[in-house]
Amino acid sequence: MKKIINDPEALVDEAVEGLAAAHPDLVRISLCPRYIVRADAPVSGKVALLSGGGSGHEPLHGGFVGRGMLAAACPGAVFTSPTPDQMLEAGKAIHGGAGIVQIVKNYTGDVMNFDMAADLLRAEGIEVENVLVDDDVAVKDSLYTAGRRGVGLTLAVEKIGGAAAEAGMGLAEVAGLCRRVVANGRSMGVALTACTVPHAGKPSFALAEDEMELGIGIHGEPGRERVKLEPADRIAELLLGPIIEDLPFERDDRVLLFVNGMGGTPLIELYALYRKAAEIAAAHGLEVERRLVGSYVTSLEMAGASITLLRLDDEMIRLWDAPVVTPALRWGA
Amino acid sequence: MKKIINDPEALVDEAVEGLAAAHPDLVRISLCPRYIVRADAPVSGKVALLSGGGSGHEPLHGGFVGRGMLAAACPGAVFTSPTPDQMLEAGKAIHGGAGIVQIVKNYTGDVMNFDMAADLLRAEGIEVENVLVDDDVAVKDSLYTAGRRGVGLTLAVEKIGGAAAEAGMGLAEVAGLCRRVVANGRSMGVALTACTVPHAGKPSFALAEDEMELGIGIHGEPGRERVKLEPADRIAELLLGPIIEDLPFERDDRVLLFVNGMGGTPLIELYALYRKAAEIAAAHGLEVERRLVGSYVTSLEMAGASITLLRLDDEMIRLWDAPVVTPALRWGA
Amino acid sequence: MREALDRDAILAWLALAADRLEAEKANLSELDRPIGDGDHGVNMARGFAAVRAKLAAEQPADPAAVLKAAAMVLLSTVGGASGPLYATLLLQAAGKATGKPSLSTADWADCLAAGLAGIVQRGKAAVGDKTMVDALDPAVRALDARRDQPLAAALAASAEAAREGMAATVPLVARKGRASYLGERSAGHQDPGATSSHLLLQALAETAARS
Amino acid sequence: MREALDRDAILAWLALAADRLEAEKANLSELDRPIGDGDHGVNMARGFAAVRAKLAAEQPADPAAVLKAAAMVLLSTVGGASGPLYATLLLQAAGKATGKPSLSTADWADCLAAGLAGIVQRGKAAVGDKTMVDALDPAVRALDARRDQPLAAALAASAEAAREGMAATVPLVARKGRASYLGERSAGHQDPGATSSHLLLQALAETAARS
Ligand SMILES: Nc1ncnc2c1ncn2[C@@H]1O[C@H](COP(=O)(O)OP(=O)(O)O)[C@@H](O)[C@H]1O
Ligand SMILES: Nc1ncnc2c1ncn2[C@@H]1O[C@H](COP(=O)(O)OP(=O)(O)O)[C@@H](O)[C@H]1O
Ligand SMILES: [Mg+2]
Ligand SMILES: [Mg+2]
Ligand SMILES: [Mg+2]
Ligand SMILES: [Mg+2]
Repeated sequence: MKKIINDPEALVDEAVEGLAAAHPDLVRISLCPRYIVRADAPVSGKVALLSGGGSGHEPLHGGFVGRGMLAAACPGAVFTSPTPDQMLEAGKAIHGGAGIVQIVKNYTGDVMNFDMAADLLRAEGIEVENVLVDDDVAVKDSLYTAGRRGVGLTLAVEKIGGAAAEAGMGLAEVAGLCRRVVANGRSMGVALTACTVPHAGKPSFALAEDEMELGIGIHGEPGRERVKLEPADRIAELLLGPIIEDLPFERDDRVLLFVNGMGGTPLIELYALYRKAAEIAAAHGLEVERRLVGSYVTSLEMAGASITLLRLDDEMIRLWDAPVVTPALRWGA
Repeated sequence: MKKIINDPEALVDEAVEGLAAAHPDLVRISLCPRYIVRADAPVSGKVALLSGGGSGHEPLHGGFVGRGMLAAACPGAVFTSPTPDQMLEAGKAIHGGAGIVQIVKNYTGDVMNFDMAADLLRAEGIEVENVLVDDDVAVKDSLYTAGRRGVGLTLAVEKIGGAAAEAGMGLAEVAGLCRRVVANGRSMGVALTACTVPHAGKPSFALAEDEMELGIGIHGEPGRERVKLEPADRIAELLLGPIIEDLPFERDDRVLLFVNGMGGTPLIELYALYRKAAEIAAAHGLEVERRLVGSYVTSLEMAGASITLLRLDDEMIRLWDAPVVTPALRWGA
Repeated sequence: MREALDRDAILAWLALAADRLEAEKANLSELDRPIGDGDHGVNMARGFAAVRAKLAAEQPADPAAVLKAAAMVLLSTVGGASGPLYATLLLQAAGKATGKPSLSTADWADCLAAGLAGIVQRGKAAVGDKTMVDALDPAVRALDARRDQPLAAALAASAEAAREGMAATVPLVARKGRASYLGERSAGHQDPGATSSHLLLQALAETAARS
Repeated sequence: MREALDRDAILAWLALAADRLEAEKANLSELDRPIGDGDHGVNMARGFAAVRAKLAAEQPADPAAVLKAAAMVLLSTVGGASGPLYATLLLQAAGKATGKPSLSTADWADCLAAGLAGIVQRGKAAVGDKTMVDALDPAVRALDARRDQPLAAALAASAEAAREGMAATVPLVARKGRASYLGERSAGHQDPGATSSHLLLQALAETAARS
């Protein structure tokens, strides 16, 4: 896979510098340790949302830093969780006196590093709540796995949790709300091509021209099963079916339907996929109250898509609609 | 190239239906003839911007329909200009009594079809101004070519022209302003991979692992020259150099710097590219007043990027900053 | 062997052209890939399939009506550069055919000449620019030189002239259309539009040759 | 042949480990590709290169100080799952080493045991879950059984035990870490972390064997 890149080791720092250069009004950055904070941080008296994870999922998380969403994001190396020192410094930079909620995607590495970071922040006298996002139904949540992975739903947790923090809700309330979003959301993804980690130089797995990988994560990990490439409408069924069953979503549930691109799939295909996904949701009696289509939680240049369904309540809808001003997600202001 | 797709012939209609389903608050559509109009069209007393072109460049143009930008977009088949009957019906649907400005990317097919559309609309008693966008410096503008192609700058013409129309400016003023944007903007692109037209089924050209195509258009046409793949920083120089020379841009010019992805290149690479582009602009004494980074004027799943530079004046800046509420571009409201 | 082109002959021609374009779809698009955007065959096949459907639905009265109806369908279904151009060709031809129940060799020579003039006026291409004009222009001249000959022979000659003009586009450097963006690199490829023009005139010649 | 691990021996070990990880970088990442995310080698090489640089800059006083300094560097440079885990290993080992100018076989057996305990506490992995624990656990037991033997021989035995544990991960189905997402499909691949654990203990054995 060819990339627009200098030294692979420098890619993440260069992208973070580019983000700062492109959005001076929205974000500030530090390179050692590496973090991105909203330009007006710390916002005193308000809870601050901190997230992060391996790089390669852009715009997640750095593109979601700004008013109404994340106060800080800590980008690790590509597909590698950030380290505790990053969260410690970012946390100090954004703490406004009302505590910090760490949004953590459920991967062993992320969990361990954010746990250690929470210990370090508490040692600084900062109250910290960790929220684990584990929405990927492709992974069975059992004693025999590291648990479900955190994927597309992360965006909704950060948007709704960020709006709650902006609205002045307390630490426990914001964390509780984020956990409610996690409890009501499910996702599943498919890959048509693998992606290539820059420093690795070759694809993380190989797919034949007529194959697709069902139930992939967002780190180029292989998925749940390899199947024949199917038409878009069938792919929508293969993704939404398990999602709806898992929660389960039921008739008259009001939902957010989020069709997400993995990075290499163009918008024209995502909208065609959304069309069928909305049709299926309607056929199940779900009321699609809010929608999002685009490449927001990606896996480098991987071709593929994921679908996220979130059961909404009035409070979530109000907070989803609240103003957000970030590099990648913006409305209401 | 593998795609999330049903019948290639149905892709464009399905994507347009998906767009409508995903943004019912912003747009309305028609399928025969095929067009997308802002939900509140016609806006009486205001000039209406109409654009369109081959599909496969999403979010251009359909994603830019809405308040403060396009009143209508007419999507043709993939990489094939729309037909006059589409513009005729879309034009009738958006005409608010103050005339229509057609934004036309300079390709023989688009020019001919929009010219015929203008004749048909005038026959309906509607005043029409056509604005040709031809910003691609990769093509020499001479008697021996069809003239420079319209590429990335189109977004700026539609944003600034749309804001002018929203502000109530007259037909001649809006068209004049659009032409001023065209006169002050230049672009150039590079491809790392070719793209595959769905119904064609195979890539439009072949690039070796160590090659890139410099000066490509947005229809999978081959570019100006095939060169060795270069690092991101060098690519920024290869694109910006000819752009700056061509206008030419001069010290203290205030500019919009737009780094655009071709569809298959992830955001992390685009931001790394932006970083160097901004550095080069500064080194030339240009004042980067406004910025945009993302995949907005694409070529299906092609990996690559383009850079657009627009010399701004106070009026353009005010109109660029004006509220825009469309599926793909949104701020200020 | 037909003596003149009546309504049914024009209908038969357009139907045969639709078949041939469907059969040649991939090849025409293939020609358009290296020097264009790879869609010419698809555009033409889509358009003529629509023409066939339209003409099957409503049976126009005379040659002019058939040509005009076909032109309007092409205009709204082909798109690209070739759509307006071929629509213009048929529209101008229809103009010349107006009022005539059937077209003699000389009549058709005038129709085709008018069609070519329309294309040149809209597209501003000259012979040698590596466009459909390079196939149409010699065809028009061949036909004009045979105004008084039997239809089938004259049309065969004009199709042959188009074939030569088509082949002659290979070495040319394009000055119009997408291919012109390639400059020198456009040489060495046969122009797709010239190829479809020959296909259309070849189909007409064959139609006339049939009894 | 060293009798005990003094400060210089620990420094020499970590330096050798950095070399070996740099040399094995591609292979370790390659192991991580089919059942993980293909970055283990890069993560480890990056971390230990930083450890080497750090220890070259400031020369800590004793084994405990060296181990602690290395742990903090790994914590902030490796990331992923292996970063906190190896950091914990060295941190716990440092705790046991505190106050000792040099470590006997028995001392090191206690250090490594404490380190493993820390990893298990943080990662909740049991033997057989296809993780680094499968290499470290047998190494700890081999060492404990040789508390009174000469250092070099004991470390060689523990490295060998780690090698066997590493090899034994191949048929296992992963229950922890990314590989667990694959379920049955994780069988048939050697665990990258178990492999890097063996590499580290092998480097220590070689360090001790050198005079
Ligand atoms: N200005 C022009 N005059 C005459 N013919 C032209 C002109 N521009 C393009 N063509 C013809 O159109 C053909 C391309 O048609 P097509 O591929 O369907 O449209 P597009 O180039 O818009 O994709 C070219 O091969 C050429 O013969
Ligand atoms: N819960 C755990 N306990 C012990 N070791 C683990 C655990 N999870 C993962 N590991 C080890 O970490 C290794 C992967 O490390 P690495 O690839 O650097 O991190 P990541 O999986 O975050 O990319 C695995 O091969 C395994 O040996
Ligand atoms: Mg990793
Ligand atoms: Mg075309
Ligand atoms: Mg074409
Ligand atoms: Mg890994």
